[in-house]
Amino acid sequence: MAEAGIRAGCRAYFGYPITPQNELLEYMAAHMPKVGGIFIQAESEVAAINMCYGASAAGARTMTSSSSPGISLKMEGISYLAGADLPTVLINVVRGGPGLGNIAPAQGDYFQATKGGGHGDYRMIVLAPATIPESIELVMLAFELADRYRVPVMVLADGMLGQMMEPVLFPEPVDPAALPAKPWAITGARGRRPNRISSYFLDPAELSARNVKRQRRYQQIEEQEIRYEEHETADATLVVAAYGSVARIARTAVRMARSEGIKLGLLRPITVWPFPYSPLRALSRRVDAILTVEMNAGQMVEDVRLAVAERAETPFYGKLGGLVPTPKDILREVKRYAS
Amino acid sequence: MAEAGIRAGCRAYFGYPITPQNELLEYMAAHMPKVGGIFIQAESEVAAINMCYGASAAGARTMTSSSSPGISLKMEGISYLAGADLPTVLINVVRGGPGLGNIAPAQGDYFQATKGGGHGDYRMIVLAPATIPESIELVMLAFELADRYRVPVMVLADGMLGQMMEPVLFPEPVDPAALPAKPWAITGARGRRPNRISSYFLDPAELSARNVKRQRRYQQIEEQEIRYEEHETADATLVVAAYGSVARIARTAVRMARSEGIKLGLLRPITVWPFPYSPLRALSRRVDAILTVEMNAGQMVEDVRLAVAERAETPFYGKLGGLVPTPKDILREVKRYAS
Amino acid sequence: MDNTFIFAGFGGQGVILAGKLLAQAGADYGLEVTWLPSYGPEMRGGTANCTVVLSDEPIGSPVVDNPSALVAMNLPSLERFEKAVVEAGTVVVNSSLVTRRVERNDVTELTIPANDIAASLGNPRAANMVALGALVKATGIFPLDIIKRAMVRMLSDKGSGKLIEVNERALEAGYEAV
Amino acid sequence: MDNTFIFAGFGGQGVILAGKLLAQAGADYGLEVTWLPSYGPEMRGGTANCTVVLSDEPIGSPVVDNPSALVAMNLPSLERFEKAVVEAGTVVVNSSLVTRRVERNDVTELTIPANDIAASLGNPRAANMVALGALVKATGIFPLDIIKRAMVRMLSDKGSGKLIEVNERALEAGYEAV
Amino acid sequence: MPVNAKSMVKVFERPKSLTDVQFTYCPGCHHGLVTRIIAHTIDELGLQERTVVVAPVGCSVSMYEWFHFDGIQASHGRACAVATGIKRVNPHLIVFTYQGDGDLAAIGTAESIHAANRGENITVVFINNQIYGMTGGQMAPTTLIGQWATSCPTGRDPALAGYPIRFAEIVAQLDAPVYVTRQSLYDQKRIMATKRAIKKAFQYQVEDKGYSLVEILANCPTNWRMSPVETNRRLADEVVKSYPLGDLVDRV
Amino acid sequence: MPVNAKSMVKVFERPKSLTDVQFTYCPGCHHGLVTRIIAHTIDELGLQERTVVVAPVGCSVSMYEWFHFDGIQASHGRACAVATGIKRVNPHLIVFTYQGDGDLAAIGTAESIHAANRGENITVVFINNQIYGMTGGQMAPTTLIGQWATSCPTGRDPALAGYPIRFAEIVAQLDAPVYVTRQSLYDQKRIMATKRAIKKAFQYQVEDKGYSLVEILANCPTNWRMSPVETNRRLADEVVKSYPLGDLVDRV
Amino acid sequence: MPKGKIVIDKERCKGCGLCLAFCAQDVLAYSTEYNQSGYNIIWVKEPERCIGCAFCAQACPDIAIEVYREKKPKQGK
Amino acid sequence: MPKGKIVIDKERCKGCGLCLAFCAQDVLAYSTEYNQSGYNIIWVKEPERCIGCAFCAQACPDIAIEVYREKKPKQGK
Ligand SMILES: Cc1ncc(C[n+]2csc(CCOP(=O)(O)OP(=O)(O)O)c2C)c(N)n1
Ligand SMILES: Cc1ncc(C[n+]2csc(CCOP(=O)(O)OP(=O)(O)O)c2C)c(N)n1
Ligand code: SF4
Ligand code: SF4
Ligand code: SF4
Ligand code: SF4
Ligand code: SF4
Ligand code: SF4
Ligand SMILES: [Mg+2]
Ligand SMILES: [Mg+2]
Repeated sequence: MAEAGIRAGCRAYFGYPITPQNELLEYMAAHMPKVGGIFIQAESEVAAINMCYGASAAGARTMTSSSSPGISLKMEGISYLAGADLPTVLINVVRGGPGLGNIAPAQGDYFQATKGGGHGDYRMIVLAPATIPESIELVMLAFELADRYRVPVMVLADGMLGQMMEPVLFPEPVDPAALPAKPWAITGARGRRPNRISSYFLDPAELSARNVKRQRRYQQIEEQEIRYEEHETADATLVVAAYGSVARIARTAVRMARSEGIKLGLLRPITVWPFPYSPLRALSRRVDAILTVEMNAGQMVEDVRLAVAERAETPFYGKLGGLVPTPKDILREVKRYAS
Repeated sequence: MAEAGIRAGCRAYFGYPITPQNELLEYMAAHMPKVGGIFIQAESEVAAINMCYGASAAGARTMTSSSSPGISLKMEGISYLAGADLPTVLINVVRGGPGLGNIAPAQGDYFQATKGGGHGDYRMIVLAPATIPESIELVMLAFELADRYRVPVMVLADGMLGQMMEPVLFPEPVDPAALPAKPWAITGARGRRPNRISSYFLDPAELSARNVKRQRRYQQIEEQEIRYEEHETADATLVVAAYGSVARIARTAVRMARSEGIKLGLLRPITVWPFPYSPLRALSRRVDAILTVEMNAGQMVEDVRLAVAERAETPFYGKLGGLVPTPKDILREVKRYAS
Repeated sequence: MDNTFIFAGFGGQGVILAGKLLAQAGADYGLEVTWLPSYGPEMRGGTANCTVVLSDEPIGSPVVDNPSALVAMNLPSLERFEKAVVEAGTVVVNSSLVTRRVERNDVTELTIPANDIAASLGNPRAANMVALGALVKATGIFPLDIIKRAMVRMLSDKGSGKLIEVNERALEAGYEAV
Repeated sequence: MDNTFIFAGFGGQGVILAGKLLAQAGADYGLEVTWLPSYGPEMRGGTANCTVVLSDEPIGSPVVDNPSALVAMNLPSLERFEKAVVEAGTVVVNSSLVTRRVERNDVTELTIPANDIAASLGNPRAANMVALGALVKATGIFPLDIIKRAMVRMLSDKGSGKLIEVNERALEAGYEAV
Repeated sequence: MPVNAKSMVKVFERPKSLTDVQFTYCPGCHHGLVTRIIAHTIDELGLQERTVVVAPVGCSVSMYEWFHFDGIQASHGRACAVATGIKRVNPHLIVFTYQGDGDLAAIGTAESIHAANRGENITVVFINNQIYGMTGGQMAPTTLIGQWATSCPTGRDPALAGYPIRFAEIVAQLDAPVYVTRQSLYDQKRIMATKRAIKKAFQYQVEDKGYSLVEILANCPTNWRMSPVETNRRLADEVVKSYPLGDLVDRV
Repeated sequence: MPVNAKSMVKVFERPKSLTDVQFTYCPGCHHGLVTRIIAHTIDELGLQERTVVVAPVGCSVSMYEWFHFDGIQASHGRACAVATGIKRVNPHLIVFTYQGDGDLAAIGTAESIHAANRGENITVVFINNQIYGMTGGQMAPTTLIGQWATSCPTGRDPALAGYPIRFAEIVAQLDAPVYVTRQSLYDQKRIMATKRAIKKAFQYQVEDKGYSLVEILANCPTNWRMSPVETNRRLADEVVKSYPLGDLVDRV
Repeated sequence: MPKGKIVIDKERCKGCGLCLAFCAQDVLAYSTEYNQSGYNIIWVKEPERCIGCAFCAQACPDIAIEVYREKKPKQGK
Repeated sequence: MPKGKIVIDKERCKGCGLCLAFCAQDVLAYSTEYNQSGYNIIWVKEPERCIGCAFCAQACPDIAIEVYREKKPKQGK
């Protein structure tokens, strides 16, 4: 993912060590200098996100990464990025929580990522890869979207993806110099009026206007950027909804179910915000149940239920605390609704 | 609210100045010493929440308060409190966001408070008062619930409540010495085995067990602690759902609507987590529309829609950036659905 | 019927305090009250206003679309709120700083040179009290004494005891000026 | 059909690395691979294990209910995973530390005194390589050379070049010991 | 009374680097003074086209609106981290932070110290007015012993709230900073000295020398509850006793 | 070979304040040594029934499981704030934090300095091993110039990553701390001196004197990639040059 | 003594009194005037005493003062 | 020289070698044994040379060593 960042033209990385994402930081430490980029190991996650804020304001493609507790510390900073319309790519390699928890894979930060763990009305685009090759792809995409919409974009991975090894093919690197100019960036007010980056608008009417404009951008994102994958849903009577690495485990469960004659399908949101409500809505009209499987106590399931609106059953199966469901676990659960 | 805290037996307050909640901190500075309590102006919100963590672990009724950006900084700490099963009362006097925003009243932190702005699977009980007298009442309740369930409890106010003046009657003070003992607290391992407060459980099975136990407590809270108020809903064909100070503005709108012959009612969640899904579900079976009004871009409306499940229309009316809807605004909006 | 007031002016003119005082006095007088400031900058600078509602029954919205009385301590305040005042409402204008007259003729206008009066009493900062005194007289909501007592208590609490006397005189002067 | 492996042992025994090496070699050999560690403590101490999947088609779940082969470097590992191994699977047991035998008789058991062999080669820490060598031989997934080359590359990248030779000999010794 | 341009020469004028916007500071507040001095310095060094102000959260929060150059508003305490991000990405820019004592020495302690320790090539202007101005007069880490504030209504008690932090002395302990100084503004001489210090700090940045800290003992008439003239007296008589003036480090 | 209890006397035994749980530290790690020294100190002072350990995030994260007294796990860097909360609420308790250099001197800079500045009556044990141990060997703020770490793979370059922070010196600049010292463990003499320093720090807390900091230069064989014996040599030969040993403040 | 002249921008003045305190020549004083922001502003009471030293302007936090000084066309001393 | 004796808890020993380096009497050495955790442990090679100084125990990070010393019943020096 670090290499994908560099290839996406990222030239400023600020991070703070935390398992399970240290390899990413260490990769940046070793390789950023080689491409003339900036690597700083910040004094904390709070400092790191604020360095991103500065670097992004200065026009660079900027990135930080961390894991759950460290991401929580960035909440104020993320809200500032959103409030100042700054693009930054964040990677959260989610671990078991709450609190210090453990370093096992988990998905307990879905709400935080998709609903806004920071204060105020903001959204991040949240991309949830299921494989290492897809991680690469989505990190590249994250930089594109961040710049296009001037929003922070989060890649929501988990300990499994963070630590898994899979062979990958890297796409062609992007040349940062060839990227579209950012006329709003802080580059020195030479021959133009001063640029000002701020989220401070004392006058409620002015702040409201800014917010309304931003919400319109969010709406545009919802219209244009929803990504998801359907697998074996055409004839399905039962669908699993899962994202990230759980989705790939579920894929194996689909294969197992099909081999037993159960018409199981899989819907995998790739963008968890914007969330693919409409394909789920469509599915809800023709299947009996949509089983949401997450490595948490039930978070995405709320979005699934919003889409389904009680047209189908919407059971939930979750594993907590860093436990990972196996294909068998999912199959067992599926069978409870397959009769 | 500060006085309510002291009367609820709070003897340890840690805070950091931020408008609009400075009066609370200043009241604590002046009055805590008088009751032999602890007041510290911490070096930051991060320090403050961690002082709460320590003080609460040591057995005291503990409180902190802040406003949106400061609350975002507490996210890691809140997740730790939840993960270590420590009771603490937090007051968020929400202001306009995201980022620095402004100091006007807003409700942009609903998601953060109710879904978990910090990482991991945790919940806070979130109480949303609509008047100053109710604030007092709910602060007292917050301490009770925090201790009973060993969870952090947030009182979600806004700039309007934070700065409004209304006459109040204070309840009898609670004597901290008379409160039930906390056998789990850190008090020195004299004549007992050591007590340990931690959210660190390296073994996923162990962390999972802790989480499952906690989720069961959450379920119990959902069963027993939902609070809400219905106003003029008996014959209503149209209902406004609103919480906090918006609800009281909506109340005036109800009066205005009724005087024009529109059968408008009001449902006001007092606990926004746990959320009163079932009364809304019941209403959704007999009204045409439930209009959610919030001072944000639409947050609680998701919970309303979860409850309604498309059985009634669920339009949304929001004001952003610190703008406050007036009774007239709400009435105008209501009329769009009253035909 | 609710009595609803908006106090508006520059940050330094003490409109927030004047409103608070009115609300406090209302509460002392046995009324239900709400007071709601709408700051400009965090704590100071810019323009500021606050809304006070006095009522003999529980108050719904503390936000007011149409106040029954407006105190405009400067021109921008008058321009912003003049139109909102209810018919037959009251507008107190600080004529020391506002040179134009109220444009509507369905409201009662009171022009009070609040700054000049305050300066003549030796404290130019007491202009807010002058205006408040005038408002109390004009609306007749309660006797001036109620306000005076609330003011004495509030300033003593704040440790600003030395200002009590001049504020008292300012309230009286405003009351008389109507 | 997928080949699925679990390597398990104490934190310091290098099972994570051994699994990584197997995965790397698999990738070099043109297979689809996933490698998934399941740490004990952040980075060290406690028990550790990792799962490797090698396949000639895209891999679904990197999590494995029933491995086709298990490498148990100590007793707790054997106890934890023995039952999970598929029928007719392979179990490599480090007999330097594990005194008991495999209880099942529907799997192939290989007892290798990995620590002793490694110690005799002058580096007791290379026990993981001994076991890996044995596993490669026993399962015949690919030639030992593939593993060796992957090891050389990985250690050079890590700046641990001086360990290459002893590890090479350990791999061979394990391979021979079967 | 118009000025006769023939016989008179302008010896003091509004800096070019300032916009027309009126400061939102209270009457007599030293924030305005320092803002003006910085603007004059940027004028003199001809840096207007490449300077960036990092505004803090505090009374100077909207400072970027007053300058005729690029600006950014940083979250409370994090100005040095933000400045680091900007400067590293674009070393050609002249980047300074402007921070209050709450911002720099309380919530921003870590960011302030570590930027100094990394020797970021930035200029940090630190307004030590011993109080939280913007939020209405709470105790700052720099508040003097016994001083009244809204959050220590009986005066700062060191047994409960600790001692005034001498931040310049802490930064002077580090190896990287090239210039660390403490100045004030209570008389004409100090104003001139502050001007020189700020100019030196910017000059060093232009020359790529590294990190500078200019701590300035300032007033807050509103929250000290004194007239501006009285605040100057207090600075000269009381405040300098806890915070000795002068250069602590000048490594160039 | 059993010991003959008649003719032999036990001169070194496992401290009573320790549980039976095996440390999770790597072979030869000084963390274990300090943990043992603290336990012996608590034994000697008879404080077992009122001591509280505040464990950090770092290799010593689960330290509370090793002691036979109450304990709490603090979020990364915030141990001093947590300790403040506990001690203020219950001053009878003897509260110490135990923190690594990443925990105390990077992310926890603000909390560490402000607790010291308030003079909280706590004991801070600071394990300066010049590396992030737990997360696998990244640079710490205390890493020496030129030292290799996974996040500075070509050695720490002060131009990019700043200089080793001498935290004891910073804390010694403050008015409140009563005892600030730097010790090490590379030979028998240093181990004894560290033992005395830790005992003094706890003694002061018992006597309500105030805040103490005991910084200990320690090793990390795993991430330094050296044998434990080599690490001791490096501490004695290299590390003490950047971090002079001895008492910096002893105000009692 | 050179002859000076200052111009005060009334709308910028906040009446803080610092200029007055910094002027060693007693040129300035409070007026009886209030500006649009309600501040009691300063006026040049004794213009002829002004030496154009700019102490007042340098002390003014709101840059309400501009200072001019008489040109001295190369006179001796 | 007093006579000493040490007892090593094999399962606690991690084979770090610090005790060995701290013992001035060359009492200790690496054994050929591995404990259950897989560590190559230390053994008391020359027990008779031990003087019970406890340097080894004080240096052991895992408190794997207990030290005993011969009682000296009030002999004159
Ligand atoms: C995270 C956060 N915490 C607190 C605040 C509230 N706040 C605004 S300014 C300020 C401190 C102002 O004091 P100082 O930094 O000394 O600046 P001054 O106003 O005195 O110049 C605080 C605490 C905030 N905006 N954000
Ligand atoms: C908020 C947060 N950030 C980062 C981490 C990851 N982390 C765990 S330990 C550690 C640092 C360990 O270094 P140090 O404090 O020096 O202790 P040591 O392990 O060297 O004793 C870090 C960064 C975390 N758990 N939480
Ligand atoms: S509050 Fe104080 S620091 Fe802020 S502008 Fe007013 S006088 Fe200046
Ligand atoms: S990683 Fe280093 S500091 Fe941590 S236990 Fe191992 S040797 Fe000790
Ligand atoms: S220029 Fe000098 S003499 Fe003239 S008014 Fe200003 S301070 Fe006084
Ligand atoms: S210093 Fe400036 S603002 Fe203050 S009184 Fe003089 S002219 Fe007015
Ligand atoms: S007690 Fe002393 S002599 Fe005996 S083994 Fe230990 S260090 Fe060596
Ligand atoms: S010091 Fe302790 S752990 Fe290390 S080798 Fe000696 S006995 Fe074993
Ligand atoms: Mg200040
Ligand atoms: Mg360390």
